[in-house]
Amino acid sequence: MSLPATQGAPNGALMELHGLSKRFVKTLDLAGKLASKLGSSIREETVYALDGVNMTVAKGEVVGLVGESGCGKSTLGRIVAGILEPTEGQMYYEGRHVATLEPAEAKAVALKVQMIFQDPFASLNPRMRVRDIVGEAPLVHGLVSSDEFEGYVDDVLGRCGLDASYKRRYPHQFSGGQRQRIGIARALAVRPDFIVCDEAVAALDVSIQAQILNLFIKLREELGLTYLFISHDLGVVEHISDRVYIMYLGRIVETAPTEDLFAAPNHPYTKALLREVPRLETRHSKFLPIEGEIPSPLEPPRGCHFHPRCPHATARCREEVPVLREIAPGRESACHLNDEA
Amino acid sequence: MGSNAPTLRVEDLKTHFFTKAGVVKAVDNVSFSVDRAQILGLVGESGSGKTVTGFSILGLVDAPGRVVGGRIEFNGEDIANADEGRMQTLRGNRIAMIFQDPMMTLNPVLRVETQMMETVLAHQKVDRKTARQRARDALGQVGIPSPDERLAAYPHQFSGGMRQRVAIAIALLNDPDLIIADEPTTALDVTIQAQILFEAQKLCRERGTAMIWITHDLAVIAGLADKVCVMYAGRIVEAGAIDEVLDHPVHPYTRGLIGSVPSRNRRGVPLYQIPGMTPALLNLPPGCAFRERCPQADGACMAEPGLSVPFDGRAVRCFHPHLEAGA
Amino acid sequence: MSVFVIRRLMQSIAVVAVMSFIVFFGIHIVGDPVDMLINPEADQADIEAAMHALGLDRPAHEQYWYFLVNAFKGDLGRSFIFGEPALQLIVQRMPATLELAFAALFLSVLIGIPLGVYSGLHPDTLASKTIMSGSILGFSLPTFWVGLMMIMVFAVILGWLPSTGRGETVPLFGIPVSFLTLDGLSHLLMPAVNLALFKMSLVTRLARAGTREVVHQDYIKFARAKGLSPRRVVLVHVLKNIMIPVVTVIGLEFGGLIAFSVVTESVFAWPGMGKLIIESIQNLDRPVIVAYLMITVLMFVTINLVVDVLYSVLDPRVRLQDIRA
Amino acid sequence: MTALAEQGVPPGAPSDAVGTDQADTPLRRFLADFFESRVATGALVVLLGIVFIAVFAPWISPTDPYDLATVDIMDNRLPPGSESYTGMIYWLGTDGAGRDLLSAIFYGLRTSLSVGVMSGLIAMVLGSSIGLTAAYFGGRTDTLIMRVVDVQLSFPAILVALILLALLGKGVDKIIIALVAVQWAYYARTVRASALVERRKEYVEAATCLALSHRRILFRHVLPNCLPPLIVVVTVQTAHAISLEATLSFLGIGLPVTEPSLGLLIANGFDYMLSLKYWISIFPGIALLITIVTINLVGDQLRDVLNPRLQR
Amino acid sequence: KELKVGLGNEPSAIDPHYHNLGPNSAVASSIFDALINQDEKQRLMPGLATSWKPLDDTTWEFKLRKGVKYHDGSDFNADDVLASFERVPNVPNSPSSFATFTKGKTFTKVDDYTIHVKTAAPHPLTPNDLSQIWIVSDKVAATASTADFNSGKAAIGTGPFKFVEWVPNDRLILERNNAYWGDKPEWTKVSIQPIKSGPARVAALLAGDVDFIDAVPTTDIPRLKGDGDLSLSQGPSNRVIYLHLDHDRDDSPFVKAKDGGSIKNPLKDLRVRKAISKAINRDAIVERVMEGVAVPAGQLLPEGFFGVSPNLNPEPYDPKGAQALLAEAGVPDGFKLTIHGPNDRYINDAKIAEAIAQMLTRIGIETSVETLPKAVYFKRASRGGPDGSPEFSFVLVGWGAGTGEASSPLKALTHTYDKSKGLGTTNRGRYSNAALDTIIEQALATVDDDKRKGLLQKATEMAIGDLAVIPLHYQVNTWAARKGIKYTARTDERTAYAGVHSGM
Ligand SMILES: Nc1ncnc2c1ncn2[C@@H]1O[C@H](COP(=O)(O)OP(=O)(O)OP(=O)(O)O)[C@@H](O)[C@H]1O
Ligand SMILES: Nc1ncnc2c1ncn2[C@@H]1O[C@H](COP(=O)(O)OP(=O)(O)OP(=O)(O)O)[C@@H](O)[C@H]1O
Ligand SMILES: [Mg+2]
Ligand SMILES: [Mg+2]
Repeated sequence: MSLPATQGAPNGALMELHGLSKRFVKTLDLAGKLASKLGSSIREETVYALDGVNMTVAKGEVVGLVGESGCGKSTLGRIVAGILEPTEGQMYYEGRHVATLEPAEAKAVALKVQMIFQDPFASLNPRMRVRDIVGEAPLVHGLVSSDEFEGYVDDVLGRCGLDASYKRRYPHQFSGGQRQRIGIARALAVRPDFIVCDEAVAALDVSIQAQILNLFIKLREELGLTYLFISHDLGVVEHISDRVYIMYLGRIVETAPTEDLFAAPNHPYTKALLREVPRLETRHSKFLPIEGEIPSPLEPPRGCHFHPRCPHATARCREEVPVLREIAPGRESACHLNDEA
Repeated sequence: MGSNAPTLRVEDLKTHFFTKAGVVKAVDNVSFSVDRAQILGLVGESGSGKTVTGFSILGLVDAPGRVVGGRIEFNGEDIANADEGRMQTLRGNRIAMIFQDPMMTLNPVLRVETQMMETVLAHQKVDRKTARQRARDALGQVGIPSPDERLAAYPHQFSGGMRQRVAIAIALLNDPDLIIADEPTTALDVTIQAQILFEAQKLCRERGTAMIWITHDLAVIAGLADKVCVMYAGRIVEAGAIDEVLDHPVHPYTRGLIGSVPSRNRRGVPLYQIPGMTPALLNLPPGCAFRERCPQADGACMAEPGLSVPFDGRAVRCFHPHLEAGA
Repeated sequence: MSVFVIRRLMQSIAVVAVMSFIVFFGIHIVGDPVDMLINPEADQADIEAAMHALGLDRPAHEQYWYFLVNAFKGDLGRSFIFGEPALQLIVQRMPATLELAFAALFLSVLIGIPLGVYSGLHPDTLASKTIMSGSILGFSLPTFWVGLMMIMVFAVILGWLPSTGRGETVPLFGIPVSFLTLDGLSHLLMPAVNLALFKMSLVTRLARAGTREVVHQDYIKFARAKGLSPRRVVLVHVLKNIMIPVVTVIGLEFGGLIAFSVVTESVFAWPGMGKLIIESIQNLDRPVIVAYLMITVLMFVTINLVVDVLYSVLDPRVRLQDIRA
Repeated sequence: MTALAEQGVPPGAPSDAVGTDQADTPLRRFLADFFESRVATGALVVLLGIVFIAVFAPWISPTDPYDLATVDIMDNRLPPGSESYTGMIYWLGTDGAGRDLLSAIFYGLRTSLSVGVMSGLIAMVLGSSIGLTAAYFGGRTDTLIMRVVDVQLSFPAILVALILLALLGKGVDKIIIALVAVQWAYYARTVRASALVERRKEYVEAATCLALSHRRILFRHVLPNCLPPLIVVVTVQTAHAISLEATLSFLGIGLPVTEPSLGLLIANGFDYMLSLKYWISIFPGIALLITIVTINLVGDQLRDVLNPRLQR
Repeated sequence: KELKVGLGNEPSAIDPHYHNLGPNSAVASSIFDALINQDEKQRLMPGLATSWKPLDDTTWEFKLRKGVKYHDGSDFNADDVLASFERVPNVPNSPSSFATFTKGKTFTKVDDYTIHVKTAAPHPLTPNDLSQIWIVSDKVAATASTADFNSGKAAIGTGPFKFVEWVPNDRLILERNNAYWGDKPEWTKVSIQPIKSGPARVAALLAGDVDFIDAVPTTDIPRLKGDGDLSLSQGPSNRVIYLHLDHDRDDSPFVKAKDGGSIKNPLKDLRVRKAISKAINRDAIVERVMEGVAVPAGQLLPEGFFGVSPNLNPEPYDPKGAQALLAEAGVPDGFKLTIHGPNDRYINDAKIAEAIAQMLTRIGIETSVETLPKAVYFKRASRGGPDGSPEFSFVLVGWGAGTGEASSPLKALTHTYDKSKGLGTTNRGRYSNAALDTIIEQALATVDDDKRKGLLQKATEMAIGDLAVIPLHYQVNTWAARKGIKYTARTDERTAYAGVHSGM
């Protein structure tokens, strides 16, 4: 499978994000406000989960999103899937500004974007039968009539590699891999175009992971789906994506077609990240880790978020936020070093 | 100890869980050995018995589980049948263990200091000051900045990576001969994982500690271990030097496993997939546990294959090993 | 800390306001204390005179207002019956109730925690099953019934313990207490056990549930893997963790202990606040009821405060300012 | 299986050890777990017996103890096994008013249980709607409701009930009101707590993503998952309510004398205790004890079975 | 010698002028004296006054006892008496004042040991009234507050016992007044412990924690009687338990037709009242409910009290006759009725109400029972209805004659309700009979004892004849003690420690 990476042409884009930010604010209650008036050190806490993210996903493309834990991947995924509202920024679906859509249209768009979750246990309602988990939404939204219902559910389940005879069962009667298939069937049942996979294989064993990854690839071919594939496993992302976004502390630091990125990473963070991925091929390696850990999103560092861990950091990196700019066709990176070169 | 004797030798270890529903043979005839300064990788999918193997060595298998057979020789001493008092003096002292989830391994209500010092005081007749000094040094060794201040902190004030380092530091406190690391990096980010692997490797080499590194990630083992044992359904199906096993796997399961790891050489191509899923260990039918999923399975597989030694230093448990020409 | 204190203050003010309001007007609707107080021979003029003297002839809202104004000055009114400041009446009886409640608390912790930890560590032994059945009984038996049976058995039939009353008291820091003398202690024993029974079961079950949960935690296994002695594992690692829920619940239930002493005190004729409140309710002695409620609220607030502080001490993960309830 | 495997479609074989097919609904699993404990099963059987007695008391009681025309003061305080002058045998004796104790206990059970169950149910419906509302709307509404709950919970039930009953007067309805007033908050808190947990679970996000309505998510997805803790609270609170009613009756506020609950029977009988007419107090006491103990035992097992943390 | 006592009721204060309440007077009677003391049958006995007599219809002369000393050693004289009477109406916060007894009287000192009392109208009960008022010294009366009495500072009387300590709810300690002018009590120390719950009180006696208890629950009496280590003292009280019926309203709220519809109040019909009285088996109540510890009542005070009629007997049980009377009155099938009663006021009050309901139901008057705590009951029974009228139709109540003679119940219960005159104050049935009113008022103003006795007897016969109230029984009070301790039961229910004797 080697679809060429789509350039961020606005026309061809299925999903476009502009300057998307998300802040989680922990507000103070009355007592807290009083206390802070009285001079207590208590303040509102703001988590800067996403900070001005731009992203373009073309139709039929698989876009990988990689980053360390807590950097905001899931938040981005949730916003794209319509579960969370962004604090700032716009989201365009097929060129239409999602926030301004009429309710009916908004609903249609919402159904077109579906999500598959990490935890195969928590993401299925334990008190519903598989049949209802998968069939509820299509029935409620009138995508199928009640006579077609059973057949439709069987069909979707079959497509995801599940035997239709299990549809009267409850989630606890399935293994992790099977549950993940149910989750996929649930998403597919409303005939989406765009699927956000948030760590969809992270909780699975290698052999099962391979099965699910294969299923994703198969479905994409059969249904022409578009994926936003969120993972911290670079190997998996490399395997499945056409293009990759690297995220660090709420910001995109680099994006490039997969092969280019893995062949020649540009951003120091990407470089470090790639260097550290253990590979089957490397034996008796000398691990040379980057120092430090991802800082708290409560108080992100000024300037370039990566500067405290970056071996090349300069005074400028400490003050000025680097913007994501094109460094080669189809490649963008947010690093001041690129200016100097 | 004789320099040729391995630090740990496990022979035909059997650990079973006697549950109401039946007997779970979580570890069944497992044998391996680790030498000084050697890192043994123990890989296998979830539920294959890796953790239970580790706990069996430490004598920490809880009811309804029990070590029902086999020998565990530690520095020449059989500890499979040692009494609790003896085990207590070995645990945390000569044999240390690191657990998978760094968020859960430290007691949330005790200071790091307490948790470290008690480990020293449990095994050595030193005063509290010395114990504290040791704790401080150990924290420094695993690369925790300003260890003096961090000693007084509580675990929740550390990030996951830091906590895992504390756990490693605790394991190092009494300078053990063997460290059993049970998936210590699975819950961590790659960047942090690299840091931990770096520390582990350094310590093992510098101190000559033997180490068993349990993981389900072949790639981690690839970079770290000297030897590897692949477990499947409570049994070791293939063992050998790391390069040998990874480059020339002979057991169908090992081959499948390696094939299903995404690799840059096969981008976008469907991965090899082992059909079906790991069998439940409860009342496992006799015969090769892998035969249901094995493309080579035939009537012979209804019997249980022994751990054969097809060629030097390697072992495989299969009636139809994939023996390449020249091997 | 300051947020926490402010939050607590606001809450308690709200509780006091609501409670005093309800009680004030509720009692007003129910009846006239005058009928309780007045001699039956008295005529209408006497009744009216008495009502006037007690201020009961004024409209309820006006009475409430006076009450509020006085309450701000620290005067909660005088008992209709005893003619003494309600506050003083309560404060006089408080040591007895507190002594009883603390004794009960002490017993329930002293007995409940070891039992609970034991049965949590060995859930399948006969002893542990016996403990659990016992705790169900302790949970189920109505306090008053147990009290009666205890008097029957230990005082009347066996004659080992005095049946009622408080016995000899000696002052400790100016507060009369009975646990320092043999006589006092023998009087204290039965009521304390009676009152403790329910809480003891509760503590046992909490400790058991806590232990069962904690022993399966990785950090316990890790502690064992460090080669610690089982003693240390249980006494330090397990115990400190289960103390978190136990302390919280005990703290919150301490209020209940004081409240439930109403029952125990009436069974054992223990001269505490519980008896006072029951009688005040029966006699519609409004100032005492309201004052009692305000004092209990104050006590609860204090207890909760202590519990929360303890909580944050026991569990370093908790920040005081995040505690809301 | 191998055939399927070859097609590259892995067989959707049932997971670990689940051999039985469709039979394994949550309900059946729950029942199987529940009946694992012999004590709890026994308790449930006894409890069902008690409920049967309570429900059918008018048909199975030898006499109607609430009908004053048939209760004769001349028959009072008769020891167990006595014969009335109409030739009827009082197996458990009679109480201070001349009621046949066996019948009185049957009817008393009826009253006690219905007080417990009614107050439990009403409080549950009320409390859980409030709790669900709080969890759903969040923000100010939530804060306000939960503060009210805190206030309610910070005040001991017995005091609130005492004062309320002093205000309301006597009667089954009054006592139910009082019990509901002291109990609703437990339900509200429980439901809110579990609703908040459930609401954060991924299956709710999935439902949101499927553009299902909030109402549907709340009632079809969240609420059913909040039920297990609720059921436990119901049993515990019902047992509490029965015990509390008995205590209130003992303290002299609660039910009318002519229609005694178990608590009132005990309290009345207590007057006769020292004169060694033990049966008047002991038998209702035992009935009360068995009732509360069995409810608690059943509740205990429910807690174990329904507690996800203890679930294997 | 120490006497340990368990008491059912506790005083609300030691101040003898603070609260006109049984337990208070009981305690006060041990510490203080009145001018006239009442003996165990409430007969007037010389107290601080050695003699008294009416000088004319409105003037009484009291001669005071000489040589009496207060507990603090000071002397008693007429100034103290005047000061005490002066203090009575002026006790702050008094919930129920003794001023009832001093009202309309003016006191003058003739000399140090003689006083004159003038009443506004002829008032034969003046000595009875003054027997209720305890005398304190003039310095105490002038300055002491209720709290001073409670703390003991001012609790200085002339009585047989000295106050030592009072811890409310816990204990009251008295010690012997060795300088007492009368018979000195046997006990050097009396410690009194309040034990409200009846069974607990009995248990305390059985367990030997106390030597002596009052208000023994009727249910325990047979058991205690059979106990060789204990002795009982019993005697009828001045308290009658009676039923009051709605004589006033045509549509009485708690009287309904059998079908639940309204009905013209049948209780106004004497035949119906008679039927009710006949339907009640007083002997059964006494036997079965009161354990034999009560006396069936045919009038308002038991035999032996002043003004009691020798012609009245308890109505015999006659259900047949009752039904006949109902038929005669035009309600052969009976009707529906609710009986209201307290449940924490009189001995076995709720059980009595229940028994009566059984009996009435059996003659066709379907009766339901509602018992209430006294806190709620009395207000509603007296003035819970519209415009302060009595709320209920059929109530169970009791009346204790504090004066120890028949005018007390007659004027309060059977005289027409008259707020301004202060008569019929407790007439909760609003019974009204002009002829009866006249006789009562006449009796109240007749100072001549013989004449008054006749009037009271006549009034009683009239009231009972018309069933203004239906008497049930007189309470019998029981005290129990360790064997060897004897007490003479008092009709006024008081426990007077001077009256407790050890046989040894
Ligand atoms: N509802 C919320 N309220 C407050 N903070 C939140 C919320 N959701 C996420 N965050 C914070 O936002 C940041 C980004 O979270 P997010 O879940 O998107 O990270 P992630 O990259 O998906 O991490 P992981 O790999 O661990 O899943 C984190 O610091 C997280 O704590
Ligand atoms: N207490 C127990 N009772 C019954 N069976 C148990 C118990 N503990 C472990 N087992 C069984 O033993 C087998 C091996 O478990 P183990 O924890 O060693 O697996 P693992 O290889 O460490 O898996 P993972 O990668 O998930 O940690 C599992 O199949 C498990 O079901
Ligand atoms: Mg995430
Ligand atoms: Mg494991």
